[in-house]
Amino acid sequence: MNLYEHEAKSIFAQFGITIPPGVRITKPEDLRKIHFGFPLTLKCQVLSGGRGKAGGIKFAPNLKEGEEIARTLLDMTIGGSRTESILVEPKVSIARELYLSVTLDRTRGCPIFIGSAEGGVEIESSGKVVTVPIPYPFQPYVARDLAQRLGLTGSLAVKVAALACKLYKAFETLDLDLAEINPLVVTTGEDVLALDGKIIVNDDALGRQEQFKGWQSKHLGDLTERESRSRLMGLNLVELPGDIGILCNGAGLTMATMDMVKKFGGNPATFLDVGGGSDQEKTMFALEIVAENPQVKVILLNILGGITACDDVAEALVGFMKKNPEAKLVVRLRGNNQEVAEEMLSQSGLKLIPDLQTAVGEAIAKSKVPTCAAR
Amino acid sequence: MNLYEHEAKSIFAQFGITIPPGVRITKPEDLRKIHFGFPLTLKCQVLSGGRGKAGGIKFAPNLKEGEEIARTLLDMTIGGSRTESILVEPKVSIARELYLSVTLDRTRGCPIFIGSAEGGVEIESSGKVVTVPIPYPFQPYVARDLAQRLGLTGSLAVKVAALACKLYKAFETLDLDLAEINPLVVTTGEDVLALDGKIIVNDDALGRQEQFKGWQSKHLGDLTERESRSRLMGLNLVELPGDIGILCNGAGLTMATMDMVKKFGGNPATFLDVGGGSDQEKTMFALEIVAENPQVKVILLNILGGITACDDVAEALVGFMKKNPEAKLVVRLRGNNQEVAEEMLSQSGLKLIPDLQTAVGEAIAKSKVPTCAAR
Amino acid sequence: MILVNKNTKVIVQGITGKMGASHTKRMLSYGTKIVGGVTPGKGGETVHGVPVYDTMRQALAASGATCSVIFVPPYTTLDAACEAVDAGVELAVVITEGIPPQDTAKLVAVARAKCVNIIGPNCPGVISPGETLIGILPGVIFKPGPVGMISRSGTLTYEIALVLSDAGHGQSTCVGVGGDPIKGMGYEELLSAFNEDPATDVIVLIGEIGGSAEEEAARHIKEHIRKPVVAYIAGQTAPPGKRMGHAGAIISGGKGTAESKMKAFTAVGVKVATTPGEVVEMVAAARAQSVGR
Amino acid sequence: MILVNKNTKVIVQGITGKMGASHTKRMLSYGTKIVGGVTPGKGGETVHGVPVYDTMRQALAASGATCSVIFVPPYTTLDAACEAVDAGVELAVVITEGIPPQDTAKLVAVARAKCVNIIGPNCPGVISPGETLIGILPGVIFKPGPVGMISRSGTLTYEIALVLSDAGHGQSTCVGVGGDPIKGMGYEELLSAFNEDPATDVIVLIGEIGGSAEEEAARHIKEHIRKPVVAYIAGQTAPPGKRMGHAGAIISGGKGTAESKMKAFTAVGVKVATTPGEVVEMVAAARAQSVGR
Repeated sequence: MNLYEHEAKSIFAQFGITIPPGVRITKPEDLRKIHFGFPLTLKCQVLSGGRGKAGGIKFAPNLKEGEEIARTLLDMTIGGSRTESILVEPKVSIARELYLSVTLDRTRGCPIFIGSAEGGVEIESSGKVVTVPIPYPFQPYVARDLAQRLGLTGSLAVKVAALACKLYKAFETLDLDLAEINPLVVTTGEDVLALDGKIIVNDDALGRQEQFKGWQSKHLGDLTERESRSRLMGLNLVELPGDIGILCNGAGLTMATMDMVKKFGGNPATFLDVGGGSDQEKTMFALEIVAENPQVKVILLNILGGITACDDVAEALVGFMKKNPEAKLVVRLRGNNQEVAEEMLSQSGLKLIPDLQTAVGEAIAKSKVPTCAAR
Repeated sequence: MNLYEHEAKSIFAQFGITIPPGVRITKPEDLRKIHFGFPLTLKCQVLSGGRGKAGGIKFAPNLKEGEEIARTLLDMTIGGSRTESILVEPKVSIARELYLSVTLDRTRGCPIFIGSAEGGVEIESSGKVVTVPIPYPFQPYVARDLAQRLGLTGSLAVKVAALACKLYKAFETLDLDLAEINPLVVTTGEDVLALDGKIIVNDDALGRQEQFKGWQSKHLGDLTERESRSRLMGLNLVELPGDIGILCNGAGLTMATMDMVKKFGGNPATFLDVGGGSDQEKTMFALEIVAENPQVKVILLNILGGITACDDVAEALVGFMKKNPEAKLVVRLRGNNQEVAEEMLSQSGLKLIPDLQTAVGEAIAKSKVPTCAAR
Repeated sequence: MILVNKNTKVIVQGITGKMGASHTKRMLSYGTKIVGGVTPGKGGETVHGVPVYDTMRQALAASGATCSVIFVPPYTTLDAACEAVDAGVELAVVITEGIPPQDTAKLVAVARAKCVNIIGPNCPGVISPGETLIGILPGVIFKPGPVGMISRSGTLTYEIALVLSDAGHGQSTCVGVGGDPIKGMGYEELLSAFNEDPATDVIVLIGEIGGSAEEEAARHIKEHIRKPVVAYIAGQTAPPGKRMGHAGAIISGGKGTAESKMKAFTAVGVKVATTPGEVVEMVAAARAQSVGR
Repeated sequence: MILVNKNTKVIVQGITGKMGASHTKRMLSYGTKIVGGVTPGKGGETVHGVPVYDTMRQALAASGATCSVIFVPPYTTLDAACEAVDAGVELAVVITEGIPPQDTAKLVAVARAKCVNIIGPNCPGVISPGETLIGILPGVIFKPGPVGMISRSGTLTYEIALVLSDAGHGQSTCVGVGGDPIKGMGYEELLSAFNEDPATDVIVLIGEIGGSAEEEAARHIKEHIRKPVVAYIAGQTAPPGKRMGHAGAIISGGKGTAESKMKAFTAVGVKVATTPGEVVEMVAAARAQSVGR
């Protein structure tokens, strides 16, 4: 779950990291109540990246222009994510910018600090990136090692190390996937503060992080309406520009099915993993949400029974066909109780195709039939 | 730092461990405001052990007898520790008693759970004691292992394990030397609760445990007035029944000096470790506090200079002799600047004895001189 | 075969749960030596004839098991797996999905310090066909043979095993390493194990988008692996920035694409299939060649 | 000699502090190879000519040191010592007093997992007379010779070394293990090290009341130690229930008395002295006898 900048900053503050003073506004007029003195920085609160390049950060020299800017910013949508509010901050006198984050490193299998002596830029493109693996349990020396590797010395090294300890503490305590400060600013007064930040909370940990209870529905970001609904049902739906709705059990199998559809000339309209169990309600929901998409000409269902019982899936299919007699379905089912499923499906006029490649071929063929005939 | 039972219990509650309802009273009349219904348990709040045997726990069948009992209990002193207050609790319907504690194990070098399926007794004398070392970092399975080794099963095992996790959490979070529940009671309703408890906070951790800020002076327990004053000055004084006041630098050397005094026929009156540094003020304080003790006929100062500079010690001695010209001092000093010290001392009429055994002999001889002549 | 065989004694952690119990039954019917189960507070019960213990220490002491398969809920998995490690298993197979990855990182640190192998989490488990099945894989799909399989996916593994088995290419051992970004055993140690395994002639590696494990595996193959490897990467058509089901399956910042992984494999001489059918063809060719040698 | 010799390269952690700086000077003048110091934020400075680094990783990389001596404040000692362990020292000598014992327990767990030796905390350090001095012991008291010393005490060690040196019984190595209840190296591993050390003929063990380490050492001596051991226990007249200076020096629940420890040693043939003077006599006797053999 991505957080808005202002949320990330309040978490930083909660863990003792200095942030600039700031006020969140949702109407241009709110600007009149802010007494930081101009110029002010106005920042779109969106869940996507690339905000700066998209023009989501502006400097207001005075109130009149500020209100104008605020109006524009509040209307923006960046990377599919609508502006939720504007964060207004006074300008900070910057002596130096750094980059600092904590995230998990797949290769090492542990959290790492990522730092750069150059902040404010795309970290991937900076040549001065330093990574330091964080042993378990954490001790502050790791943060000092980071500061030293960044080339920092003296009291600045000590301050940055202390801040990095706090950032790690937030990362661990709140089950974050990413805790990023960019830029980490050294002011002309040698204070270090988080001028901008990004926090991603681990989705699997939401059930134990009381602090984020109920946040998920407001942080779906650039998901489509159907993707959002699926997410809240615990299903992973990704909508794509094609016309073949793909439903499978298992992420790898779903991707492989998509890949085959594409390879043999079709165009996937959905990636939808219905998961491991044979929950009829979930399967039904999945079929309905794919069918809802007006782009979808044909649904390719590919279930390889391991845990999943084919007859349970068949029952969901029979129910779905009753409600949607015009839907075009290609069904690949294989696994437990396959014969029972075949019998059940045949009564609904559905053929059970045991071979994946054959099913993919059939789905592509059906998708090529002109739309008027398909529905 | 030993805590009173009522303090230990409020810490248990703070960490989610169930305790019986209870009210602390300091006057017999306070009993009238308690509405638990009789009979009530009245328990002396003292810092020493052996309270039960000493008659510090009584059951009051009604208000009249209760007030009488309270009056008696409030006047008690057990093991040198005066009753601070009385903890009043309703009687609990006990199905079973267990013992549970967390402490540090010297041999293994790690914390351990100690448990017994028999509570309420002297744990040392129970044959059913189980110890389980606690690996770092802690995981709850260790507590389940303890419950299983205690022979507990089913939901009781689960409840006791959960409680043990909380006890460990308190132990680690608050830097305790001991977190003990005795008895841990299983009620007839199968609740588990801490009927009595003992907590010792590690003295060296007091500086980082905000919760106990300022507690030390109220928790000196059975220390004598001079021992308490020394403790608050950061000096370790133990008063003994003899007449030779012993001051040394280093715990081992102080004990060894005591042992030699005793071996050669003398009687130590104090164990006083003045520590490693050559702090004149501290040495002065140490000399004064030993001299204050009317039992002390002669002071044996034994300083082996490593870090300690002999001349600094000598300066303190010269100052002390000026203020206390009648004090009998035997000075063994050896180490850095020994010659300078010797010179300084001779001007105060003090002889510097470099050999310990000789100094011990001299101190004993002086202690045998009849008191009237010695002062 | 690697890691497990018909003599491997297994404890099921979370055996009294719905999933634990049903898969215990499946594993038993496959022939797996399930010698005990653990559920705190349920010690003394039995599940499909298997004795249940309160703790792993008890279970191992009573059974001599060296392996654990874990079906406990995600937030208690770290605890359960650390218990298995501390009790002395050699291998813990973590089936549970949805474990916060920082918990997994902690588990990996604890297990590494004690030299215990972890498979998973969020994985289908491991099977040595005809010998033992530890996890939730459908046993009937797998046949004994000389193909070693390593996969980040569950059902896709079944799909490929199915077509391989149908074409007469049985498997020595199949290991599902799981779809999470942080995990126990990875490609490299398993590739090396198959490389040393006399029962394995060809290795099939089933990867997917996200991370750089496949690129690292390619380097490892170049340096250390002599046996032929066939790779398949799922997600060739996945859009960037979207999590494709698995927590680990995401292309971010231009990194972790199927293209990059396929290129890395091709560059070190690993055959890369684009469909399950091609995996079969490439395995057949590799086996024919290795017989020819 | 054991543990350290004239080639041991040492880093001083907390070198810019008052105690760190003054003992660096003393150690240097003894001839100890102090090759660097560490104080966060003070990298680039020098203390008595010794270069100061910000981190242990830097200090070790620059100097090739294998040993660290720690003078940092008690609440930051766990951090500093873990840094030393992680950076790769073989031995860390923790002088700091007043460390909460749970911190020490954590340090011991971390160090054990990496097979790093810890001496202390709350200890005077270690000296191999004429070779190197690591800690705060007064070098002038110690003379080279064949007596190995292990002690829970500081100044008492100096007292006994003094009378031994005066009587011509120099020392191979003296190790102050520290007065805390939880500590790094203990009697048993050091007894074994002296037992294997060709430069050591007699071992002097200086114990005190509290705990059961001496009783365990007696068992260890019986089973593993061939060289003569002379023991001395401080606190023969200490009252029960009172902490005698050291955190670890307390008789509680009737356990940890000097009597019990002396009895345990006597029972396994270890000579037990009751005064420092007797230690000298017993060492002399043991040396005479070993020459006779």
